[in-house]
Amino acid sequence: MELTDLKKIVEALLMASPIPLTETRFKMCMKDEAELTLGLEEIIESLQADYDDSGRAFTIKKVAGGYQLVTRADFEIYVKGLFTKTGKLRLSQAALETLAIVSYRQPVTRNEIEAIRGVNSDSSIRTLLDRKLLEIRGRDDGPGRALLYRTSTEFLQYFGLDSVKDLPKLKEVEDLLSEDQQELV
Amino acid sequence: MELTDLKKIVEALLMASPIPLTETRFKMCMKDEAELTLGLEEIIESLQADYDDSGRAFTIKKVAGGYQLVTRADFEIYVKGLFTKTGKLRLSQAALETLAIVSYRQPVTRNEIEAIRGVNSDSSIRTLLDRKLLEIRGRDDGPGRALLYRTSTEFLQYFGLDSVKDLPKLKEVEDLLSEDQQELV
Amino acid sequence: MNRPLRVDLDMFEGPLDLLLFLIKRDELNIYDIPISKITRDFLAFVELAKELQLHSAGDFVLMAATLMKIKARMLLPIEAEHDEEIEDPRTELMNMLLEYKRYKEAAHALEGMERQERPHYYRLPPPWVPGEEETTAILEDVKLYDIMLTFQYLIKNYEDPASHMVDIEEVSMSEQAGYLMTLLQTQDKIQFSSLIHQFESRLVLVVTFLALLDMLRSRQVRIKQSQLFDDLLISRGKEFGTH
Repeated sequence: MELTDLKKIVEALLMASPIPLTETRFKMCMKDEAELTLGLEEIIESLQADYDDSGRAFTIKKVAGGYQLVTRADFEIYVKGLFTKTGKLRLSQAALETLAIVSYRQPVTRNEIEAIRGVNSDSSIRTLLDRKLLEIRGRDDGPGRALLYRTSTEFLQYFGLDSVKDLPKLKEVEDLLSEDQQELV
Repeated sequence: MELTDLKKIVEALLMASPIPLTETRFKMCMKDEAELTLGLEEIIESLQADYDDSGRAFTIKKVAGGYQLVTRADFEIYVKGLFTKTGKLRLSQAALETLAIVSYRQPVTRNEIEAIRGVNSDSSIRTLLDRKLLEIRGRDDGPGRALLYRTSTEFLQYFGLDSVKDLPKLKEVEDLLSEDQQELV
Repeated sequence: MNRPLRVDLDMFEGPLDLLLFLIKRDELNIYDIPISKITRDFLAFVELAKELQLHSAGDFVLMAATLMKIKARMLLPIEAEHDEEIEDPRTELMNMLLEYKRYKEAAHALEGMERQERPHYYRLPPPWVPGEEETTAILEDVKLYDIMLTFQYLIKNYEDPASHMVDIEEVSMSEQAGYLMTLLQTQDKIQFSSLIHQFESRLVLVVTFLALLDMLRSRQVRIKQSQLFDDLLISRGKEFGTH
């Protein structure tokens, strides 16, 4: 199949898919393997170039292991009017701390989260479950058989990450120490 | 504002809106009335013409008093692949309720499910059996010898659980929920 | 030397956060924390917090106890065997602080990413309507949490058949929200206790309270409470009258 036709199919799929379009899913939609003359990445690149050239109000984002259409940043002031007066709800500091701990240590129990934060974290865990940024993933093997938490696909989308491996590296304790010493000087 | 700019804004709004974009909603997003030199219908018409000319895989549909971006019918054979078979489709509320009851009450008969839900649950049981989320496990000892349902191994694997004993307990749910009132302070 | 603790209490996420603040403010060495000074400052804060009924007051009190324990251990004469290594009583606290600091910085990085993603909105396609032969379903969108909540909701209604026999009163959250809005148009402040006496049934009161919570969430109202179990003081919020 020609690139032009493949691009149209991918465009239709991106339009209709409520979740990021992965290579696997794309292949499943194509059915006839013989028609797949190009990989998804190449098709996406060419489509992206079209959108840039024709000045579309949206673009393609690589997120959560696939591709998804997003509106361009310039239109935020208009688009946010669709949702609430204030647009997207921002996460609280408590929720961000809890997410940080889960994202680097997952799967993790509530106790581990609270041991690090030094404070009860029930309500931030609940907020994050409600917003689908966290999910419950089985139970700990330990004696308490505590519930385990991990981050979700929605987490990756929310922070614009392709995978958790793309999170910035957690600072080593030694780095923090040396920074502190420098601040003292 | 120029038609070109208005078209881009409308395109961004159509992209991001979870429901059809109405004239009212559009005006709310625009804020500055003075910028509204054209009505939504005119802008949509021009945008539609652009999509037709450039051979886009999507088009604008007038529904429920508003406008929505939808994929063109020619691409339905591909788009279907996103949702069918191993594709994704939201579990209906009925199916979710049935699944929840079987999870916590298994093994359970159809009568018990229907007593809790208060409605006929035949079709959601069938859907869940088809999708291999439920299994039939023998018959009840009672007079009717009714079929007993339980969740499948696939169901447990999906959520990373070793056994149904590892499902979150109701007590654990309530612990999370009970934090609510304190948020007030 | 003792600077007054004039800080906004909402700034702190917990006792560790407060300790990090004190360390930074007074340019203390995290590797050699002056435990007497920091305990004193910390306790001064907890005194303040007690009056203000912090949500996590218990965690602060617990930390105060830990600090006092460390302080006591540092005052004890050290009698150790020759080959026994003496651990500084502050080591565990230091490790906790450093570990917390790592994640606090990671949270800060996440916040930056959140800010960067804010202006982008994902495509939200209209729901797919399946044809007849396609009534299949899978779990990709369902979380275990949804299953828990669904069951909890169902079973609550089921195990309380008495609730079906109660006369259904004609009262809705939007009605009660409307009522509160009307009151707030003429009054700057309403005491929640004054509402309690107006409603003849608990159901109406509960619905009003739910409506109030909803309005709080959408910032149409603000609620103040000087102490836990004290009366709630309702006033107009930032978004009052915009919905």
